[in-house]
Amino acid sequence: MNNPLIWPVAVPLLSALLALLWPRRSTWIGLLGSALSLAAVVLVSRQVIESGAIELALGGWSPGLGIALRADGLSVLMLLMSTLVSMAVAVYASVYFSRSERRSEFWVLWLLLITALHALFLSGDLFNLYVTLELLGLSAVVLACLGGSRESLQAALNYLVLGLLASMAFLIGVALIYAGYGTLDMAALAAAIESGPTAWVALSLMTGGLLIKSALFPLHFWLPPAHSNAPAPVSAVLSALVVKAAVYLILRLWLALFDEVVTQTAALVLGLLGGVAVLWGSWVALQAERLKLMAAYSTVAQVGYLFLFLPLLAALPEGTTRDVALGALVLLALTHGFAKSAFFLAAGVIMQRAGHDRIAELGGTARALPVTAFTLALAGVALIGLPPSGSFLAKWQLLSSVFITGQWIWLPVIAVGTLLAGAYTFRLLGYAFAPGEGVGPSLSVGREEIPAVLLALAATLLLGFWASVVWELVPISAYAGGGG
Amino acid sequence: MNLTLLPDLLLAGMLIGLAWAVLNSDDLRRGVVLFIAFGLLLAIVWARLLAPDLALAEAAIGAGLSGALLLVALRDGSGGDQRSAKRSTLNRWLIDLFVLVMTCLIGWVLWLTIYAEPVERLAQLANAMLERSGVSNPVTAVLLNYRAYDTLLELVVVLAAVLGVLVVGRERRGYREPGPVFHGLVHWLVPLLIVTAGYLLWVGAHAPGGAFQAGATLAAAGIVLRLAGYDAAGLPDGRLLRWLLVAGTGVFLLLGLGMTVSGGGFLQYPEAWSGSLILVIEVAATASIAAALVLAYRGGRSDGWLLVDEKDKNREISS
Amino acid sequence: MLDLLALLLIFSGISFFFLGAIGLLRLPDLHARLHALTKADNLGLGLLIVGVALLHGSLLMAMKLLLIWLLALLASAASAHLISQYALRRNRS
Amino acid sequence: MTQALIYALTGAVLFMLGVRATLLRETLLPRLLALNVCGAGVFLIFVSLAYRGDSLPVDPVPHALVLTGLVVAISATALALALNRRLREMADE
Amino acid sequence: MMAMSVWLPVGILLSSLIPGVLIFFQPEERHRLRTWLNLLGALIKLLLVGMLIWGVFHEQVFETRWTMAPGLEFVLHADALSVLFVSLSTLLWLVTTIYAIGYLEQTPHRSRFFGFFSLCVTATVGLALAGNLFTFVVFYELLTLATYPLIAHKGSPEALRGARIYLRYTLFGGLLLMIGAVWLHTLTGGVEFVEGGILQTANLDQSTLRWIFLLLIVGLGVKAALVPLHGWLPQAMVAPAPVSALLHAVAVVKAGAFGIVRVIYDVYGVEFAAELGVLTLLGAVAAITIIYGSLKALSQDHLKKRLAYSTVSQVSYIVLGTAIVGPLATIGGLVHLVHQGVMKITLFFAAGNYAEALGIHRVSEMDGVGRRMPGTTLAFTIGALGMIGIPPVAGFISKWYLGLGAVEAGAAAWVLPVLIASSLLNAAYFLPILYRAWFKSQSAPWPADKTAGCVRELPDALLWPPLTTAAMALLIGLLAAAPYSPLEWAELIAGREYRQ
Repeated sequence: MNNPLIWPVAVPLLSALLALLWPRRSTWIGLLGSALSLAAVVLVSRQVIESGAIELALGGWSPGLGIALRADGLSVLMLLMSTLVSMAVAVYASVYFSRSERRSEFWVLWLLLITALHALFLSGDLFNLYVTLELLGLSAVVLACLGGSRESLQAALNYLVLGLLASMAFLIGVALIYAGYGTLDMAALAAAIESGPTAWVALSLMTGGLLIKSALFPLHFWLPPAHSNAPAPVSAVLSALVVKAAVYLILRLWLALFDEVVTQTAALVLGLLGGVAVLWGSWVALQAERLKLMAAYSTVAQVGYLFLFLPLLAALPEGTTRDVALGALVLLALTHGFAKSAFFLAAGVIMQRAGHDRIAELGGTARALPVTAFTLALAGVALIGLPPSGSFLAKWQLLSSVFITGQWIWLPVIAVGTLLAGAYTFRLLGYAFAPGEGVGPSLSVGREEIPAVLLALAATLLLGFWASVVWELVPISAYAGGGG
Repeated sequence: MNLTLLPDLLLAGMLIGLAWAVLNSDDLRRGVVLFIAFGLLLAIVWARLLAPDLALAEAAIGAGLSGALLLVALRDGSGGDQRSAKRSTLNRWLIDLFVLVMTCLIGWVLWLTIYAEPVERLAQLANAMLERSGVSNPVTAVLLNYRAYDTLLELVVVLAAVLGVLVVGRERRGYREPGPVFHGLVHWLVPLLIVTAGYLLWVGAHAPGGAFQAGATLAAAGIVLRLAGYDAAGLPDGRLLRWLLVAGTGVFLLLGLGMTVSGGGFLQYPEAWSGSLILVIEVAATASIAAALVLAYRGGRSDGWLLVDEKDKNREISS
Repeated sequence: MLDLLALLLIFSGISFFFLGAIGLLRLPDLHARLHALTKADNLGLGLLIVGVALLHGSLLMAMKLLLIWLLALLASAASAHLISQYALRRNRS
Repeated sequence: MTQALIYALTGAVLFMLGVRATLLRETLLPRLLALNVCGAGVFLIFVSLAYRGDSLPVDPVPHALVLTGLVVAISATALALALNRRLREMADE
Repeated sequence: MMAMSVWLPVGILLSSLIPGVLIFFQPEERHRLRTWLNLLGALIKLLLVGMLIWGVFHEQVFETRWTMAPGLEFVLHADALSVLFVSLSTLLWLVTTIYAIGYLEQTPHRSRFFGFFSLCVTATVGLALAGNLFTFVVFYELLTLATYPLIAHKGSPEALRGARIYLRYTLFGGLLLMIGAVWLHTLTGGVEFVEGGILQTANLDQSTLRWIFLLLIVGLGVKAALVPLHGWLPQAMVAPAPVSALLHAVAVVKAGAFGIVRVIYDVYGVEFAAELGVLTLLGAVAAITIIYGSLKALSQDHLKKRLAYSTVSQVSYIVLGTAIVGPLATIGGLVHLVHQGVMKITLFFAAGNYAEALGIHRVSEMDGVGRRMPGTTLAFTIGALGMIGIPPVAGFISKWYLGLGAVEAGAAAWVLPVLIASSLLNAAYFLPILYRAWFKSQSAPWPADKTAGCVRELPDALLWPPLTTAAMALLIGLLAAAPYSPLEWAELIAGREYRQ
């Protein structure tokens, strides 16, 4: 009982099964399950903060033969993000899906998605990661097509096929690793892997697969249709969490397992792609005519920022400066998670009220839905990277790493990306705060508006003023190989 | 040229040839049929590589059920969206180049690892611990004991997929009453399949077989029933169906958690009990897998799927 | 001696398969093709199975193999029937 | 060991053939077939690694992994087919 | 008193932040509660700032620290310079709030307006109290965010356009400031504001420091409206009068100027900056801005636009004073920070009153307005005379010290002509207005007379704020030598800066 690592996986899974068995009470089971998952994650986090990384050898078999779950600073941060975001989105969804006849299926799949995320963040075994990736992908696909429109189905189908291809690439990498090193346990691999053809090819295959899943330019093309056509709560978790899961895995692989294999050139290539993603994604977001499409392209850009860190991390010597940069990366990911989910929820509220999400016709939103307009503004602040949001601190450290490493090339990318983000955010706010009749009047603050604004506040205030927790947690590593 | 390698080379060549034919046939039906043949050939390869468990599973799942699903998908497809937006020649060239380079790289790495100093993989450890695992079939030991957590999550994957099928689609139209010959066959075949499934399940502890093979066989029985005009394909409706779907994951999870609560780790069976516990889990898993596969074949939810809600609603109204 | 017999049986089984395959490819219409295929395959499989059973030399294995043959017979009979029935119906309409 | 190499290389070829077809094909069903071939390639690599000659006991771990992979693959196939079917229905409506 | 020294800076921030946030959630019709919240916050802040002034004068240390990230500390620190700016903004906030309550009566979205208004002041006060460059950047960006909705408040296409232009400039400026700040931060490991600067002893590459200086000054110069970065300011005058008043007198423009002062005195150190040779360039830019702003103002018929260009010109006096090495010029620049604020806010209040009461937006419509609105016009006159630099109004003091400083530093050759030319230009664009207002008779009907038939020219809430600030402008000019006067305080700062 004193090792709590299984609970963040077991609790949502058990709730999912219960929700499947008692469909009429699924909403309550879903909310309760999300809340209890949150409690489980808090339990794990407390233990990690108090006593460092923890490991659970499942079935009592030594890791290697058996599977180990591991929690360290990075995974705890990701867990906290996913559970907090999903809790808030669950509250929103309880209103959004209250009349839907697919309500019970939504909750089951929702809880399965949380299970998959938690399992992924805790897994310490490469093949197990493949299974969690597949679970994540399949449940995300099904959730994405709950809207039922033709576009959403088509987008979900493309997402599924690409996701499968990506998983296959990951899996063949796993096969090569097993061939070369004879184990799947990540801690053992972190110590064993050394530079060589096996590690090289395996890393590039696995990274390739994960790049598809994390939608790095030019592999981003599936993301905007899938994220913008899904029901709002689903879009929120897809953009905020599911994409992050792939980025998390890339970080794990690059920093912990393959840290001796990664070369500056490889990191530079990914950084360049990230840079293009920042510019391209922001530019298209600026042209977007629909709110949700804009948010989706903004996700493409934000993912690009995360990859900008890779060449910097590769250039920094192991130690405090690198941990600071890594912490900034994680903080940026977390802030984006909270902000983007808030953004999508707000977009969902607007869509339900106005019946559309065409940006040019959003006049009057601020008057009809002041709280939602405020949410959009706050989330926008976090997307641009203005204070007091967490992304401001992250960008500060990003710039700082640029100066330390002397990789000046990223400076214009960051600058232009920030200005473009400002442009698309304030373009939206300009329409939303303009007078008009685009959105019908609301009688009071709806229950569904509150989770969104809380998420946005978390992104701007919580992660701004209490961000140092991130930097305290990040150096706690379960893998000997590196600082991640 | 070593003559003993000839059969292997032949098999490998046939696999590649068949795959090429599958992937390059313009006629979909032909592609699917060839794919089934490909699966069967693969089953032979598994047998050749001393993987009988896989041979069984491939024949049942890879060739059999995948084939059935693909064929029935052909039946309801008009093939309407045959958009042939051809890639440009340059793109095709680039893709071919990429494929060639990657194949060479992967092949090179495999060459290196196979001829390198033999790595001590998990084989010895897995076989050495077999006594403590409660079963004597090493594959079952890995699946349901050493790496039981993988299997648990895999059952969840099945559950998620079948829920997706239920959400997206409605049940396909049933088949009409078959002729006497087929009818006779069904009467023979279904009981035989069920018995075989039970046998595979039981034998899995010490010989090739296990929950997946058994589940697939059972599902095959369901498919045969549906082809014979029994539209429900042997599945219950409403709440019972939900229980059936949940059973595999649920039993697995609860037993695992039970271990945790009673003081061990998650899924850490007491050694004396592990054999029976594994069997219990396998029985439940077989039922769930079979139900899921049959549902996938049926193509979606029936009117009975939401019946649970209706009943509850009626109760609410009457009270 | 027994081995030789077994090999002979196996080879003749294989040649029946071969013939069946040629028939499938060369014969003019569906019914004739089906005829060739099922006849040759059933017989071929039977010969093959007897051969293998002889090689193996255990009664239990022989029984199992026999069971397989019976099942294959059943399946091929039924499927040949279904296919020809379908073809007939399609020709009529 | 050469046998293992033969099959492992075959696996690599199958995998990349599958990838190629997934990238080139436009419609779902061929892509799904391609992905399944892809998977078969990966599985073949796993299993060939487990094979250590006819005399030594095989490594059961890759076998179990492949079994898991097979079930995951058919689940994904089933889901994709269901989605595709619904899309076609909508196109017909 | 330990706790006091930590909590006082935070308290000063919270005294406007909390009312601001509360006001956001008030329904539109709760007019009375909102007014109370506003005034209560302003008065509490005034009280706290009083305590701060007393403490800082007696060399007490007020400091709050909060680690936000490794190496990045959020620091609120009160030194003499911050006190100068804090007291200015607190006092003028109170006056402007009263004015705004009167000005915006019966208009929509008042909760939103006063919410952002309070946030705007919070950001300004935060800027003043920022103890290091990082904190300064945080509040600098927050100020942008809080002022944008105020400029866009009316929601009309021109308002949105003005706000958009404002945003373009300030986001760009903020970005450059941030890049410069991060760069400097990376080199030094932390940029605290210390009187006399920290870079002289840091032994860093001088050309790098010059580049960073350029980045910082361009970033700050956008808000300070240095030519050629001033383009947003005339556009932003579409905002409601109280916003323009605050923007020009305290919040945005002053934030930029204050930032330049901080960078030169407390980061680079004025002598080190002169050694780097960057001050000459800055002085030249300031001089150009002064002349250019005045020339542009001359040709504007739109009253608020004329005032806006006048701001462009006047704020650069502060920069000019900073760019000249020597205590007297420093005093001139710093004291102008206060003086310009008090005088300019008077002018904008008056301009708002003309528009509100009679619909007058253009200089050409102002014939004879002095007789119709004597109180407002009196205030306007005092402000305008101060701007020209006529004793005993406050503006004279600033120009006097600037001139003395230039002579002291040996820069008289180019500074004095600039001062004289600009004063002449000031006179050229202000005196005709005064002449029209007082001595011409009404030539055409007022564009939109709302006060016809009223006994008093305007409600109290609109009339008294300009009169108050005009009186202040007179008093701080007359009593410049009194203790705690802006001039005394500027001398204190200059003394501490040049102590080394």
